[in-house]
Amino acid sequence: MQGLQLPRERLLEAYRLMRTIRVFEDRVSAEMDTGDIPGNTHLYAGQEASAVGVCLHLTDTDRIASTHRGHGHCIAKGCDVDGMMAEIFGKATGICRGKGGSMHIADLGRGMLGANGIVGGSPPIACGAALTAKVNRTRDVAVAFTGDGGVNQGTTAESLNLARVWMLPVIFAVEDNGFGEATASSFATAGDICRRAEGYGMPARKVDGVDFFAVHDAMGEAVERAREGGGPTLLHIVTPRYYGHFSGDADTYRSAEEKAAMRRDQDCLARFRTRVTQASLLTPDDLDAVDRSVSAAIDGAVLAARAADRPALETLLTDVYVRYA
Amino acid sequence: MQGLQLPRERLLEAYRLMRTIRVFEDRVSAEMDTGDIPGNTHLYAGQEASAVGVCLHLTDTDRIASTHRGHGHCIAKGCDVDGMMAEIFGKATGICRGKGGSMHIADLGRGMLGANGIVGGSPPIACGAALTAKVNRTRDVAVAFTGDGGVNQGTTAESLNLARVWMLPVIFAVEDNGFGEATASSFATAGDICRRAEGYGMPARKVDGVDFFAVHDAMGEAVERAREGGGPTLLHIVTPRYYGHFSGDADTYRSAEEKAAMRRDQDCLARFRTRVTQASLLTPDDLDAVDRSVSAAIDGAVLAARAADRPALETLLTDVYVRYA
Amino acid sequence: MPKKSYRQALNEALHHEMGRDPRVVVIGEDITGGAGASGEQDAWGGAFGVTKGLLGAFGRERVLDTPITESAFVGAAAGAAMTGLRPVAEIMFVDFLGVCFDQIFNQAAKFRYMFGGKAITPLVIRTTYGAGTRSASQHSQALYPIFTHIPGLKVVIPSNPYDAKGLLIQAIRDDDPVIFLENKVLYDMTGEVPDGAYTVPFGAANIVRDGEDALIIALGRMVGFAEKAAAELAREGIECTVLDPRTTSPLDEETILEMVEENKGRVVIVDESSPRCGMAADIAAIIAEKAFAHLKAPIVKVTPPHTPVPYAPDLERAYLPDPDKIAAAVRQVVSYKD
Amino acid sequence: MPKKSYRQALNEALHHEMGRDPRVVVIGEDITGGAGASGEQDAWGGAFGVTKGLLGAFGRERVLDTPITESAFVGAAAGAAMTGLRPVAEIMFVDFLGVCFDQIFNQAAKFRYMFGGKAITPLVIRTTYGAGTRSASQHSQALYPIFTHIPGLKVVIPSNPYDAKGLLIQAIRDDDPVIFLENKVLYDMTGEVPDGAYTVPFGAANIVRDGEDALIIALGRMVGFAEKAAAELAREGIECTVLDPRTTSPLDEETILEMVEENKGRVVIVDESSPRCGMAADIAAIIAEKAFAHLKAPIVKVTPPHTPVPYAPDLERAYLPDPDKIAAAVRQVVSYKD
Ligand SMILES: Cc1ncc(C[n+]2csc(CCOP(=O)(O)OP(=O)(O)O)c2C)c(N)n1
Ligand SMILES: Cc1ncc(C[n+]2csc(CCOP(=O)(O)OP(=O)(O)O)c2C)c(N)n1
Ligand SMILES: [Mg+2]
Ligand SMILES: [Mg+2]
Repeated sequence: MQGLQLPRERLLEAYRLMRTIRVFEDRVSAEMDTGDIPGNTHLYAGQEASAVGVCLHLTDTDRIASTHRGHGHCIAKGCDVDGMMAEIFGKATGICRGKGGSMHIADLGRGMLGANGIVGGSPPIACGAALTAKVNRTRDVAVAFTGDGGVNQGTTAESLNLARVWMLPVIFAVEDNGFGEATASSFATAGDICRRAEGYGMPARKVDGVDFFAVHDAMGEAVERAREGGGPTLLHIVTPRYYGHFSGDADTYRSAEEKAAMRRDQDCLARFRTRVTQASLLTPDDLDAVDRSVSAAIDGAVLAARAADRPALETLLTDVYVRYA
Repeated sequence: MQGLQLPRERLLEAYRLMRTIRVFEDRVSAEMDTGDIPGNTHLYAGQEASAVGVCLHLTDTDRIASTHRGHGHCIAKGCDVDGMMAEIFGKATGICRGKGGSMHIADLGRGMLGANGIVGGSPPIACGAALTAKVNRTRDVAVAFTGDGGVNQGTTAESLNLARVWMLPVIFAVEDNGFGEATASSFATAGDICRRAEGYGMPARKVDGVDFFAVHDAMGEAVERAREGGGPTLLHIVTPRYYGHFSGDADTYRSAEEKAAMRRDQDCLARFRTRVTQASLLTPDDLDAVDRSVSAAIDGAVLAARAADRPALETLLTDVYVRYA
Repeated sequence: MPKKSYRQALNEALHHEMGRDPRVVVIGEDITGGAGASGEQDAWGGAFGVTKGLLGAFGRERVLDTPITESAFVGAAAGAAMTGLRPVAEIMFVDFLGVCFDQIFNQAAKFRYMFGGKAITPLVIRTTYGAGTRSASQHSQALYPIFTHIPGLKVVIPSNPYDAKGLLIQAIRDDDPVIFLENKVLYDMTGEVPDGAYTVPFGAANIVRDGEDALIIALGRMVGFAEKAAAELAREGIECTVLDPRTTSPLDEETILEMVEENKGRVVIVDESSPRCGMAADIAAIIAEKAFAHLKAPIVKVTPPHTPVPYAPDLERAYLPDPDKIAAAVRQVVSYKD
Repeated sequence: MPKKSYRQALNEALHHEMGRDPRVVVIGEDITGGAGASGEQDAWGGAFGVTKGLLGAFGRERVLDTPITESAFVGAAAGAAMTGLRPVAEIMFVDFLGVCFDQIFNQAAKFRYMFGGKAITPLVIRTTYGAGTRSASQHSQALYPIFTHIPGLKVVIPSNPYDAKGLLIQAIRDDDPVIFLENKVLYDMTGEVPDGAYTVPFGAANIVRDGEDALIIALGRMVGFAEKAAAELAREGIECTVLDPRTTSPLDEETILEMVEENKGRVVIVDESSPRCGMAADIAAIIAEKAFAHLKAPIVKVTPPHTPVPYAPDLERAYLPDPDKIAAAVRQVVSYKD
């Protein structure tokens, strides 16, 4: 595992990001229950090692295009957590000024091209970002996140082909959390995702998404290939999904045992902790300190979001065009 | 080759259909040059063994969904040649009363669900026909014809997945004539078409589309699997395309040598003749007799089409709805 | 008559028709919910619970969960319709039409015409539309003007539980492709709904309220808003007719034009779709051409602005028409003098 | 000024802008033609020859042939636009919007709004529209009302070579997503076109002919038909203004409303899109609302019927508006008395 050779600062950063996602999502879930979040959310808890394992390889000029379950990708890509929380609360201080909400968080300066309410919406967009990198010869890469459900969408298949035809520096990160809404991927996703990618002529790897280091290693290889002009790669990242599909989903289609076992056996944070402490790379104290600072940061984000102003009514009409005429 | 064991009548029928397609297309090409055909056409010449090898396994209650290059599929599926010619001439006696033209020939009674002007339009429709067969437990099958270009379209990929998930009795006949318009499939179609299908969990076979018997055998296996509830199959059928993409295409993107070699070495009619006469299954006289009767039939079709009435102007407004209200 | 929700009314329509005709099948994402999973089957009964219970009654052969591939399953529904089934496909949000529009407008809508009248395509596409649930730009659109624009499609927008059931049964029995748009906010609306099967015809507008000072034409959720506005205006002595076309294609031009005349040529059209090439413009243009002589004031359209749907609650409220905006528009047309 | 075809005018615009700005790339199916093949490269230069020669001038890095996957490459163009390029993507026929509409209307059109104003999406989608080439139902539609309906898109329909070049340059320099619709029948139309670069602004209608008895508003190929009708009517003593809006979003309402007044409130709108929720209805509704007091006759719309486009030449001719139908409509509005 090359990831284990990461410098201490990077390990701490990885942990901090994963922990931030977990706490952010648990907190959004709790705030949803208060009724004060106006819209709906799809929580990323359980999948943290995927977003962070992937994004830790990226700079601000590398781009990612995300999904409806985008909070984790945003945080891993460096979006401002205060701005995200305010956005989810629909406030003027939100990262999209309250116009987008949970499903449309974006921060172009960070290379985060947007969560996306359309399943399969992101892969073509990521191809476009990769094309920009290629035309401008920047060595930047792009990542298309999609799910085990979204991988079936025609746009994803088209993008695999286009990426290979144009030899784009793009990585398809297929996060397989076992479900598209209430439907199991064992029902809806025929065949084998890696073999599909191979059918489109690109290398593919199946990765244990509970293991940050496994994701990080696989992504490292893919990113290097992309930066060197070697074209696209698909990563099939297998993860749990801790919550129901959306906040409010009773999640009765999974048995209680299955859900308990998932939370017990598939916790990427616990796994990370065990690995780095057993290898004496970080101490429990190091990690506890991160936990504390993350909790404080999320508390602060919620307080700020609650206190923030609502968007001015005039903003309804702005931002439709840069200039209309 | 099991096809070689076909009864004499079936062999003659196969040859008659292939010859009909060839003569029909050569004649349409010539008639296009007169300027009397109002619209455009995409000619199937060169690909006859594919349509006939596939469709000879089918009855009228088996369905096919076709492409913009549909004349061959129509003839192989038993559509009336007079009606087809009249349709291409835009006449009231046309198989679609002059409303559809070359790109929309259909004959539901023959299980021909329509040529299709949209690349990738047909695979979902064929899945639907297969669903009807499955729900009604009829043992009928459906065939989706598509090209090496259309196989990249998202609808095709989605259909492969859906067909496997629902275990539909559908065969994807991908006719790879080396080109999507002026673009070579070596450029536009990444990876390997059979491996794509395998990635979606279905068996696939690459077939020499110049060899009627190879197509017929592969299709036989696929149809049997489908009728027995074994689900979908993909056939990757490699063929030449004798004409340009559309009638009028100067076809300069292929070298003269390539085109000459293609017509010389990849003629499914010549190949068939050699095979059946060498095996003493049919005599040259048998085949010549077919040639003569086919030519007469196509002459008759053109004469009738030219003489036929144009559609009455009132028909502009009919057939939009069964009943509007 | 028993009171039932719009959701339940739709559910009953599906139960009735599936029971009556074995060719009716239901197709969509999570319309049962739980396929392949370890827990409850039929856990969702559709994202909005409309298809709940169909699995138990009719089994997985006729209640078909799908992968997330709208083109494939909507196209398959079209192909199945052309070959003998009568599918009811569900697109979870009308906003998703963009990933499957070809199969709707170039395939299903045109089979009959292109094939010279030989095909019938008894296909129903149920979908949801509308703002008001803070679902933001990609899950709140109306978009039915796009379907109305397409020859070969019928377009239905029920505004209440009674119509929802009757129009859905009508849609399923219809031999043409029908786009059936359910407003998400109306699912919990209750109203009187008979237990048995009945149909509400297409192209027959509903006079929801009778007046003679002004005509308010409204669709879907806007009908309720128009009624509220009319009640408010009645207190001011302005009596409005509220007319619900119920289907936009076919459109009941006859009743609309008659009502224009009966309401002194003063018309407000309320619609939730975007204003440009939208439903309000379409109806206004028809009136302006065919009832020109009766018009006594400019037709005022109450629609959202030409913007995507915003997320923040205040903005979303400002985006949508509401009873106050409607009442203001009516006052404007009523007081117009030339 | 040199005479050039509409096709050549467009080609020059692309040459100019690619030469001027390295961020401009061109993307589409067979826009060179011959990729991967043994013969001539740039054999097609697009299905209609508009992009011919770009390959030689700018190379395969900026002139990008694609597989037949409109969603992928239109979406890629949108993603590239958001990240620094200025792509011009070609959808061969607007009829194919159904396989890639999501990337246009839910993605490109909404980035800026959903993301709170942070994105710019300088994307041009060139496409062809229109009947008249016996291409039947799936290759002859107009469909621009669908784009006009969508907030966030700009919609451009050049009616002549001069405008074609100037509007395309404007579109490429514009920071918003632009749908640019070329009428297939007009490619061979010739007219005066300067050699250098120039822009024609959006939202500025063109007064093609001046009159005062009636206003004919027409778009794209219909402008020429309207001119023919106007010439014919002039011989009868009826002087028409012919107005070409040039862009439907933004729409030059101001000039339209002014011209209604100047033409005695008698208006005919000619459009090739389907009538329901179409362009003629949209413009008629705007006039009926905002120029009500000036209207002296019902606005008559000359459009195709509510049917798909038929194949047979006679039927297709009957389907389309033409100068005779326009002239008849003008006579009707001019003679209208209330
Ligand atoms: C085109 C489209 N179809 C359907 C939906 C509704 N929907 C939202 S999320 C989702 C499930 C996606 O599954 P997957 O890709 O596995 O992602 P996950 O939710 O598991 O993260 C569905 C069907 C949508 N948003 N867009
Ligand atoms: C959605 C769509 N995109 C593009 C086209 C234009 N077009 C017509 S045929 C064709 C090539 C199709 O190639 P292939 O599938 O290999 O079939 P072939 O023509 O070789 O038989 C293209 C691009 C179309 N009709 N539909
Ligand atoms: Mg999933
Ligand atoms: Mg081909």
